[in-house]
Amino acid sequence: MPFLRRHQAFSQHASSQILPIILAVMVYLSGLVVIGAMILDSSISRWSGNLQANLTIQLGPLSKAGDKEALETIVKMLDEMEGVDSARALPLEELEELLVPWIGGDVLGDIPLPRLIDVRLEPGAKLTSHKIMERLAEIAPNAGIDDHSEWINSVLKLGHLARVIAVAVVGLILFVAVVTVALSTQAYFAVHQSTVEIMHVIGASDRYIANQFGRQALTLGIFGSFLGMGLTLITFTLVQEVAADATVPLIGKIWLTPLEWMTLGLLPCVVTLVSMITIRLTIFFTLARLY
Amino acid sequence: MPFLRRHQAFSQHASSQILPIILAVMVYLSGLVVIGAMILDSSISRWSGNLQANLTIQLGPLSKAGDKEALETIVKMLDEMEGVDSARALPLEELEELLVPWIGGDVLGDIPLPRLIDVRLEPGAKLTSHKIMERLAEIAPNAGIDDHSEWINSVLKLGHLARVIAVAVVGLILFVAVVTVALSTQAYFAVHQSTVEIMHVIGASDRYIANQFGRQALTLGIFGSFLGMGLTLITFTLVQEVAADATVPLIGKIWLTPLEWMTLGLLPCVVTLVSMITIRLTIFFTLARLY
Amino acid sequence: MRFRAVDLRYGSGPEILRGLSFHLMSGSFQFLTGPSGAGKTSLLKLMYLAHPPSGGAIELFDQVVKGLSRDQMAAMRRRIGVVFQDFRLIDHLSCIDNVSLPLRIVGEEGKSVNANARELLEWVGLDGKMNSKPATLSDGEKQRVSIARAVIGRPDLLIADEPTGNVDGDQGVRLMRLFEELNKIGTTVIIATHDEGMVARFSHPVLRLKEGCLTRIQ
Amino acid sequence: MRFRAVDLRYGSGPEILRGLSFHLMSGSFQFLTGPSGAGKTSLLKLMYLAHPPSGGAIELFDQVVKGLSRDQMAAMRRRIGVVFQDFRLIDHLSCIDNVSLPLRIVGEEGKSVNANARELLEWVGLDGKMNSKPATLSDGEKQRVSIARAVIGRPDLLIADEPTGNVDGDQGVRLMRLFEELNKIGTTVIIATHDEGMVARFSHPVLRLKEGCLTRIQ
Ligand SMILES: Nc1ncnc2c1ncn2[C@@H]1O[C@H](COP(=O)(O)OP(=O)(O)OP(=O)(O)O)[C@@H](O)[C@H]1O
Ligand SMILES: Nc1ncnc2c1ncn2[C@@H]1O[C@H](COP(=O)(O)OP(=O)(O)OP(=O)(O)O)[C@@H](O)[C@H]1O
Ligand SMILES: [Mg+2]
Ligand SMILES: [Mg+2]
Repeated sequence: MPFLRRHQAFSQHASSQILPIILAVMVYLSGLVVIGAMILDSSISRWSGNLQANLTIQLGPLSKAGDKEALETIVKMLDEMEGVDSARALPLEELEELLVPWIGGDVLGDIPLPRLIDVRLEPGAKLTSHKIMERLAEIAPNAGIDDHSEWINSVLKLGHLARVIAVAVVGLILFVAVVTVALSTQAYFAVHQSTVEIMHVIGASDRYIANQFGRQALTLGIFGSFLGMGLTLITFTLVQEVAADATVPLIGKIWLTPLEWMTLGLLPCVVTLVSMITIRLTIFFTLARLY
Repeated sequence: MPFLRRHQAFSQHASSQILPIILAVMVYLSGLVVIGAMILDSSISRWSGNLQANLTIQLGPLSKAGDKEALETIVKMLDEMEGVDSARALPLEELEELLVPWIGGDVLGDIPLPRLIDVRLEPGAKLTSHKIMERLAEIAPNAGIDDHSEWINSVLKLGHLARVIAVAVVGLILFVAVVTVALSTQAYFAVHQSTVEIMHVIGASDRYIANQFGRQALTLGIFGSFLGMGLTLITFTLVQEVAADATVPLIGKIWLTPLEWMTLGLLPCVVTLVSMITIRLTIFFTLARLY
Repeated sequence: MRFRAVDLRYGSGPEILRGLSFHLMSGSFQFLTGPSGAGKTSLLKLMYLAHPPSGGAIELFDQVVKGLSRDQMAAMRRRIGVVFQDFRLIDHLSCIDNVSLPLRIVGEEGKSVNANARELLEWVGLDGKMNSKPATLSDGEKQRVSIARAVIGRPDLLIADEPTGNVDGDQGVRLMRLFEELNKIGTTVIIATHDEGMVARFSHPVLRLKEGCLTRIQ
Repeated sequence: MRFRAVDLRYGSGPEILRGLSFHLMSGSFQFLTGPSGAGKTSLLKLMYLAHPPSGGAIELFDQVVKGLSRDQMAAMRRRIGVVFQDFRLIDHLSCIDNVSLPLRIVGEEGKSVNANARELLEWVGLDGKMNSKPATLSDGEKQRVSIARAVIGRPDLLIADEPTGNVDGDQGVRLMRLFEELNKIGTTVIIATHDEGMVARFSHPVLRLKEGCLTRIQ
C-alpha cells in the first residue's frame, strides 16, 4: 500500500531507529534469561529426580545361609510396587568388599551380615521412603531405609533456592524490559507530538491518528522484537554447539520442549504489545489535551 | 549559579524526564543482579568450604583393648597438622550405635572394630585428603579416608555452574544496561539538536556547547543513577528484613563486605560515565557535521 | 459564523480577547488587521477550533460549537482550510504528501488525489519541488505549500494567517486571486494580515483588532 | 566583505547561486531583494558562515574564511549578528535568556547582561514578555526577540533576513531605525526583504538576486 509506505516517513527521525534497537535489546536480554532459567530449572528437576530415584534398603543381619527366601520375597515385592523401576539385592561378595575395611576379612566369615537392596524409582514417581517403609514393615520389621535424606535435603534446598532466584531474576528482567519499552516508546513519540497536533487541527479523527501511529509502532515493534528474538536464537544455537563439544556436567539438556518454545515465542509478542499499548495511551492523552 | 540553573531549562522536554528514569531502572536492575550474584557466590563458597572442611578417617579394625595409644598418637598428629582445625576420635559407644543395625548387638562385643576420626579443616585450608593420607601412611598404613568426594564433586560442580551462570547473567545485564543507557541518551539528545545548531551559529565554541550539555547530562545522569542505587538499597534492606525472620537455608549471609559495597558503588558511576561519554560523542558528531 | 461575547485567555494569563461579538455572512471575504500581538492569530485559533474560548459562545456553520462530540468537531475542522502563520507542515512528508493530507484523512486515495495536489502545487509555482521535504524549502515556498494544503479540500471556510507574509508582491497578488477564486464558488474567506498595501488594493471589508476589541471598517 | 566567484549548491542539487562576485564596504547599509526562492536566505547563510560555499572564496573582516580553524570561525561568528527568517529561538529559554545568550557565550555574566537585554526588549516593545517562553509569543513578537538577540552584542556585521516580515508598518519603521542607529556606530548592515515599500522608503543601495545572479541597484 503506497499510502502506508509513504506514511512510514513519519518514522524517519533518529528516535525511530533507536526504538527498535531498544526493543531488540530487551527481547534479547529477556530471551536469554528465560532460556537460561528454563535450562536451569529442568537441570535441577533432573538432578533432584535422580537423587530421589535411588534408595537403599537395609535388612537387619541375616545368617549367611538362611533367609535367602525371605530376601527374594522382599525384592520381588519391591520390584512390583507401583513407582519402582527395579529392585536388586546387593550380592554377598559386593557386600563383603564394602565391609572389609570396617571389620577385617578374617572376622567376616563367621558373623551374620545385613543385606542391602538397591531400589530404583521410576522418574517422577510419587513414592516416598515413608510409604515403602510402611509396606516393608509387614514382612520385614527390622528393615531400615537410607534415602540419602540429609544430603538430598541440602541439595534440594540449594536447587529450590536456585529456582527461586531464577524466577526472581526473570521476573525482575521482564519488569525492567516492560518499563524500558514503555519509556522508550514514549521518548520515540515525543518527536511526533507536533505531527499529531497538525493532523488533529486539520480535522483527522482521533481514531485515524491512533491507527496511523499504531500501525507505525506495530511495524517498528515487530521489527525490533523479532530482531531481538533472532539474536537470542543465534546465541542459543552457538551455546548449544559449544556445549555439544564440552559436555557440561549436571546440565541435563540444552534444548527446549515445545511448551518452552511457545513461552519463548510469547516474549516478542508481549514486547510489541507493550509498545503498542504505550503508543495508544500516549496518543490518547496527547489528544485529550487538545481541544 | 543562576546561569547553570537557567540553562537547565534545556532539559524541560519530556525526554529529559525519561532519561533519568531509564538510567535509574538500569542501575536498579544491575544493582540487584550484582548483589544477588555476590550473595550467591559467597553462599556457594561457604557451602563448598563446609563440605571440604570435614573428613572422616578410618583406621582398620583394632582390638578393643589395644592400640588405644596408637589412636591417640594419630589424633594428636592430625590435630597438629597445618590446616587442621581439630581432630577427634569417635568414642566407641557412638561407633557401636552406628554399627548395631549392620551386624547386630550380640556379635559386637567380640569382634575388633574399626575406629573413626573426625577431622575438621580450617576454613580455606589448602590441605587435601591426598596429603593427609601421605602423612598417615607412615604411622598407620591401614588407614582409609572418606572425604565425601563423590558428593562433594557433584555439589561443587553445581556450585561452579551456578557461578558461571551468575557471571554470565551479570555480564549480559551490564552490557544491556550500557547499550540502553547509550541509546536513551542519544534519544534524549535528539530534541536538543536544534539548540546545538542555534548555539553554534551564533558563535558558541564547540567546547562551550559540549560543556553546557555535558553538565546537563551529568546532572541528569547523577540524579537517575543514584535514584536507581537508592531503590536498590531499599529493596536490599527489605530483603534483609524478610530474610532475618525466615532464616533461609544454605544462604550464609545477606550482607556485603566493604569490597562488595565498593563494587556496587561503581555501578551508578559507570552508568553516569556512559551517559556522559555518549553525550560528548553525539555532540561531537553533531558539531562535526556543521560548518 | 457568529461570535457571542467571546473571551480568550491562555491559562491564567491576561485576557487577550474581551467580549467579542460579531457575525460573518457565509460567502463573505474579510480582512483581519491589527498590530503585532493584538491577538489576530488567537482569534483565528478560536475560529478553526484549535483553542476553546474562555467565555462566550461560538457558532460555526449554524451549529453551536460547545457541546459537540469530538467526532463532530473533527468533521467541522475538515470543512475549514487553514493557512498557519508558521506553516505547520509535517517534516517527514514531501510537499505533495503534505498537500494531499486533507484528502487522505477523509479516506480518499488513488491517482486523482495526487493529480489534484500536483495541479495546486504548480499553480502556486512549486513545479520542481513536488518531492522535496519542507526542511529544504525557502520560507516563501513553505507558505505556498501551506496554502495549497488549505485549499485542496475546497473548504467551506478558509482561514489564512498572513498568507502572503513571506512572498514578494506579484506572488502575493497571485495568491490573493486564488482566494478570491475560491470565494466566488462559495467559500467564506478570512485573511489576517498587517500588509496595508494589500488591504488597500483589494476592496474587501476589514475587521480591525486592537487591545482585545474589534472594529469593523467597510 | 568580499565574494569571489562564489557558487552554492545543496548536496547534489542544482546550483542555487552561480559565480557571485561582489565587495561590500565596511560600514555600508545594503538591502537584498529578489523573488521568493531566489536564494536570499542561502546567500545570507554563506555570509554568516552557516554553510560552506561549493566553489569560490569568501573574505570576511579582511580574512579568507577557508582554512580558518573552528575556533577562529566561532570567533568570527560572534562578530556577526543574525536575524533569522524563522527566528531560531531556543524554546526552553525565556525571552530575556534568549536575548542575552550572545553575551553569555563569551563569558559575560552578572547584572549588566540582564539590564542590557531588558533595555533592548523594552525598545522593541516587549516590556511585558521578559520571562515568557517563545512558544507563547506571537510571530511578530518572536521576530522582535530575534532582532534584540542579533544586536545585543554590538556586532560588526548585522545580517537580517526579512526582519520586518511579521510586524506592522509602524513597528517595521521603528526596527529599521534601530538598524540605522547601529549602522551609524560602524556596523555593516545587510537586510534581505521583499517589502518593496520598505526598500523605497529608505534610500540605501539594493542588491537584487534573481536566478542565481546578483545585480546592484543604487
Ligand atoms: N499559547 C500562548 N500562551 C500564552 N500567551 C499567548 C499564547 N499565544 C499567544 N499568546 C499571547 O497572546 C497575544 C496575542 O498573540 P497572537 O499570536 O494572537 O498575536 P497576533 O495578532 O497574531 O500577532 P502577530 O501579528 O505578531 O502574529 C500575544 O501577546 C502573545 O504573547
Ligand atoms: N537545505 C536545503 N537543501 C536543498 N535545497 C534548499 C535548501 N535550502 C534552500 N533550498 C532551495 O534553495 C532555493 C533558495 O532558497 P532560499 O531559502 O535561499 O530562498 P529565499 O530567497 O530566501 O526565499 P524566500 O524569500 O521564500 O525566503 C529554494 O529553491 C530552496 O528550495
Ligand atoms: Mg499572528
Ligand atoms: Mg528566505
